[in-house]
Amino acid sequence: MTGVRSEEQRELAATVRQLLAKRSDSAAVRSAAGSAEGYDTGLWAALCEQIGVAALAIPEEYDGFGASLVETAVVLEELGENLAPNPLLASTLHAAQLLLHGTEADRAELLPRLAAGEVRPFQLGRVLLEPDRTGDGRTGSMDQTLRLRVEREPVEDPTDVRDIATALVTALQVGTMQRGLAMTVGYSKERVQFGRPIGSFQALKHRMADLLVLVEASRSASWGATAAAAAYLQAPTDDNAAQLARLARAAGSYCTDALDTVAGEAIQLHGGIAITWEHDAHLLLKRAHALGQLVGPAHRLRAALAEVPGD
Amino acid sequence: MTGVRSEEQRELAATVRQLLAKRSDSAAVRSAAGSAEGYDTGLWAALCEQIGVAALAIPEEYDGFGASLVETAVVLEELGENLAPNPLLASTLHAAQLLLHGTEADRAELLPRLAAGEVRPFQLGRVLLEPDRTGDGRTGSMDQTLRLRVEREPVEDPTDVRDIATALVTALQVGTMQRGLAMTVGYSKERVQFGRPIGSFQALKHRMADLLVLVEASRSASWGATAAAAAYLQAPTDDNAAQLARLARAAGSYCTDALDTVAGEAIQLHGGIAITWEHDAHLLLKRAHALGQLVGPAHRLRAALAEVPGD
Amino acid sequence: MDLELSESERAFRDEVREWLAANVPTEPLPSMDTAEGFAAHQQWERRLADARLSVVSWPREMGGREASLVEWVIFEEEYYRAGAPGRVSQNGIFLLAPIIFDHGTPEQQQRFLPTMATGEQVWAQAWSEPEAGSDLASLRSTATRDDERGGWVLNGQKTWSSRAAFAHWGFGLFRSDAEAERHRGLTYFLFPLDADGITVRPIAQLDGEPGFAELFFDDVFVPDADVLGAPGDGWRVAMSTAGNERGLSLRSPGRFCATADRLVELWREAPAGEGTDDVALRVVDGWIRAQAYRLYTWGTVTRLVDGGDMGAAGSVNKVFWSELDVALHETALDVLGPDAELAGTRWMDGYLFSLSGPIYAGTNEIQRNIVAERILGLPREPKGGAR
Amino acid sequence: MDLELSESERAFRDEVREWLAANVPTEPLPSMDTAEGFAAHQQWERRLADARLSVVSWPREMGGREASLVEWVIFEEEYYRAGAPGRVSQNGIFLLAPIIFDHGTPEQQQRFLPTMATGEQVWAQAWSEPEAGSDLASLRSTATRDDERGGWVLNGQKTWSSRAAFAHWGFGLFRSDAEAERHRGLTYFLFPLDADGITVRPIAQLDGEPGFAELFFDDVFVPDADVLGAPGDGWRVAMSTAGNERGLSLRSPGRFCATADRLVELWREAPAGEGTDDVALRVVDGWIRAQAYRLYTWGTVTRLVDGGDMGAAGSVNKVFWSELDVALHETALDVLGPDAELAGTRWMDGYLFSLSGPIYAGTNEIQRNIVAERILGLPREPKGGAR
Repeated sequence: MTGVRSEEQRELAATVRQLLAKRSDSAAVRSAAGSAEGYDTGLWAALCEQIGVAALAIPEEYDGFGASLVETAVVLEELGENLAPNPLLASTLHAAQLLLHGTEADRAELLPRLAAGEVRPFQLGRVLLEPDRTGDGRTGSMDQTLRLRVEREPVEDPTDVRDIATALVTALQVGTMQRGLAMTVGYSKERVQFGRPIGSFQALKHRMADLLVLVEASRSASWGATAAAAAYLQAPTDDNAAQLARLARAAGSYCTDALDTVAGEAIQLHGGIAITWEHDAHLLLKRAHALGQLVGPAHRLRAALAEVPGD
Repeated sequence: MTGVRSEEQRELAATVRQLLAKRSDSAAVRSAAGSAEGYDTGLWAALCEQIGVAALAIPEEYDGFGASLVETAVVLEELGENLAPNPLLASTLHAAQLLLHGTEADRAELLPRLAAGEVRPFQLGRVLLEPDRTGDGRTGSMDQTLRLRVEREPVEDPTDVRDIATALVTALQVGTMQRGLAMTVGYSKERVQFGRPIGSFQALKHRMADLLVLVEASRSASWGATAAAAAYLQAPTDDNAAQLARLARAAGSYCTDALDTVAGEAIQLHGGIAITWEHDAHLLLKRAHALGQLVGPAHRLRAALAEVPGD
Repeated sequence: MDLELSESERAFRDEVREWLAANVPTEPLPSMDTAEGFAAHQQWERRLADARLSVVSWPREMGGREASLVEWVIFEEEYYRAGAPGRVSQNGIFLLAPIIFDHGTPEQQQRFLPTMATGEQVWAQAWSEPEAGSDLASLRSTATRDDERGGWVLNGQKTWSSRAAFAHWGFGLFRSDAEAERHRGLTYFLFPLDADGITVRPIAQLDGEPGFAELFFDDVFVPDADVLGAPGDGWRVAMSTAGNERGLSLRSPGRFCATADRLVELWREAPAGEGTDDVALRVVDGWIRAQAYRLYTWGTVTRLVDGGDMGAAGSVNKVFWSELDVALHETALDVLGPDAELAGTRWMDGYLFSLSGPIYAGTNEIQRNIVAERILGLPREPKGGAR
Repeated sequence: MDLELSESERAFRDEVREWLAANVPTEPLPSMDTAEGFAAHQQWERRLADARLSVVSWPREMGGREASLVEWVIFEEEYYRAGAPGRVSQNGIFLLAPIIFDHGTPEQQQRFLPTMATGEQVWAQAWSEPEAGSDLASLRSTATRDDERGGWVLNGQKTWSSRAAFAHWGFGLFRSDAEAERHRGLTYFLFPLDADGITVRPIAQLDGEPGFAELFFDDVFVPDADVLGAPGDGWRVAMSTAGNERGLSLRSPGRFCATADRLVELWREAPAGEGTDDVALRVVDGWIRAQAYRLYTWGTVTRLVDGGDMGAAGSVNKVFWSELDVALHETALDVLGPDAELAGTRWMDGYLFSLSGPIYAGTNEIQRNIVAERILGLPREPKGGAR
């Protein structure tokens, strides 16, 4: 059943969450984004060594944990909520690409290194994730928390890798929207205007209620998509490919639109303070936009969904 | 300047409004829609004889008033607000078609009869307005207030006539949405729930405020479109045609979406009572849908707008 | 898309699927809001009951088969996927039965549930009043004690009573203590609609058929045996299952997935030019939302199976499915183009019906208040409360 | 599209159009939120003023040319159509000047308006406070009477002061009577930003540049000559022109039409595949809404010319243009695809700026309350009031 997380998955999420709470508060996120590497290398090392996040979806024969992409998605959701720049998405896509389309020699050479936490760039369409930038300190991107560079020429992604990417991005998106909603609800309980917390004004309450509906539905869609991605990576049959395509594109389209809405409403409901560099609302907004670019705009995903055979 | 109505136009609107208030209340609208002719022949005769509504846009040489389509639109807006079935749209389109594409013989024969109030069917795409149904008493349409029949085969409308039709339909749409907003605001002031008028709940107030913004913008767009239609009918130059195409399609697209929203919100804000046959809200809803079909769905109008040369 | 089912769940699904394939009428039944259609739908309930499929989750002795919650959702999915007839008994099965199970006496359970399961007795709800609407606490219809006869005398008016035009029994709240404050002093009554003093006046709906009725009560006597729960306790009794997971709040996703699938089919078959561009994307979007709703519902079901509690999640469901249903039908009308305007088409009827979704069973405005206050923990309004 | 203009209006339009064609810099100026860009924008104001185009509707002796309201809208349309630089003086010209004209002494008018017209002195607004936000009536910064020096002493903090990082003077409300109720006891002050006791702390915005600043007041002396209107009358003075037709409420449609036109151009030039399907329709929709806004504004202008009054129509405008502006920019980002993510593109900067539209100058929630209560006549909330 894809509707819930298992006990182990909940524990994994809690472990990651604790680590992030300890090591990656708002100031740390900013400092990581501004650092030479563009991410917190210490945090990444801890995630890899203490929890093994980069090894989760890699089979044991390649020094991985032999869990599944669902476990990776559990971690990505937490990372999305934290907003920290993190190489896990690129790392996982690299592994998936090797498992599905690599030679045995490549797999034997690279998968153990990826499992151990080696960071390598990965290009998706026109977007290059984790570009090499040591010493440069900047990518061209406005969003500094995803570490991406926009290339002039796209690569032709294999369809299955692209669908897996779409599914995994929804995990980041869901985490990011949870953060946005929590931030907004928290602010609206504290901020007093006209003698009462703004969260008591019915018009704003209803808007936040609508956001919750969006977040809940997004999470459900994302969990379905990542379960399908895990199933496909374990058994890349045609049926599983079609199922992955359907659920990933559906979830991708839904979550992209939902996160745009949540981020936009977060800005509006925070009022003036959201427009400042000091406040995390703008990190959310920029990340929302950048995530939407990784796997193509929502309407393109809907068009691609209409092409899945047999549905 | 298209932004306002002249003194004469305001008087025309007031005269029509008075006549409708006297002769066409809710019961009269229903009884007209259910009658053998499908409209109130006595009301139509009064509109033609006392005010000359069918003669407004017809040149004096054909026994018309030699005013313009703007005056016709003023009347259509009032008729839209009243919801009464009325042959003015078909009659005016017939006249426009003759003026733009008819032979002199046809014009000389038919325009004076149209000016005097003769009712003739007119087909627009697949929709036949004012089908002959004396003795039958039914058309196939769910909306009984527009008197239309859906034909299997479309006619090829000349582009200019279609654009004029689009402009004139927006006048009906604007009137209908004004009615919907007024109905909803009135109800929400009277209806008490949880110890206060529902119109005092902020969430509902904001929704009605948004409707007002839609209605205001729709009216402006419609007035621009009907002014362009009037200019084109008086001087059918290429420039005026392009201007008509731009403003009519823009207004048609905008007003169709806006009326759908207003009608849907009218139903929701009325609550249970709106779902009854006795209440006028459902007349509004059905008319909104039917009006949207006359000149094609909003997205088709947007696509057509993108094709206007030189813009 | 298949969720992972256990062996026995799969067997159950197959049985239901096969039975439906063999038994669902090929032609739609006439509208249940006509006398003829009502009878036809009653017969259909009888056939379901004979196969023990009318109330799968009920105890065997009441006509069910003690299906698990997962099986219940499976049943609902299969039912809608098969395009089976609407359930004329749904007010009774979804709204009333959970309350009779929880608060009814054994005698009441025996007397009412088996005939509900077979469709022999169809129940109408009588919640709203002309001046109350969503605000049940402001009900004005009265119940006066009659100690001599051992019961109560009802007076007043109810409206928006669905199915009442042809149903046999009704249920609703009446004010039995005029002194008590708004929520208190209400009692939950059951009454035959042909009782002396009850007048049923059908209300024509948007689609022209009398799906609802007004009920007028003029000194209607109800014996104590037909009071549900304790007198004066009606509000609590009624609310105790307001979030009931098998009722309206956990609206079965099968229905919307089936509608979305039919929409996709409609669009595929549309003549070129009708089903293109913008509309195509909205068709896909509707399908996506139906899937998201399905996954969300399965998540809720699984939580419930694991011993969780429905809580305010029912309000999230309600907002989601009711707006989805409207969107699916609106999109279908756009695919149909002018043909949608023809009276009596299935999509137009469905559209008009869908419009009541955000209104009934607690308006979506009320649901949003519940979500905002109970899930998000936002403060209540300073005064008055919720709408 | 041409609205019907009179002979002289056409002549005015042609003059403006030609001057702009000859004078608008071909390269965009650096951001006015940098020191270099601020200076460049000040120079541009000077050139506009030399052509008597910086404040066309003002009296001649103040630097204007007494243009009619219609001419003012024409100027604005031409200005944006030409892609001319943003107005660094806009706080002064749009927000403060109408108040100085209505409530200032002749001495104040002479002292402040001509230097505002030339851009020699740039004004910053100081409305919001950290704990007040949209709710101006709850301002806490204080003004204490100093009879000896003949003036007032300001203390407190203001925030979201746009342009304050580089501007010369500021204007804002301070509580001069602590006893008076919320709306009363406020006084309207003008003050040089380099006055003793004022600290300016720039706030980095979403786009990373200090468009806003916080202002800290520590015993800042302001002489009576720099009080605008009567002491204690600040709220009424500030509100008297809140719906001012040449200010933010009647936001010139030229700006949005120009943005919509640029959007259409962007889409036409987009590589195949980027600018198709859904996005195309949204591009058109943005263009349509800009046109509707333009027509609506012209309608309002014509009503005003005929002696009508702006009333609450400004609130309708505010909601409309601010949401339109966001939509136009969002659509542009979708046309651009991944390229939009590149830092420093014009559309991304414009998008980030557009997000503040629904927030500043009275949030759209406040505007919706005004529309609901003043235009639709809906009842006020039972308590507390509006947000």
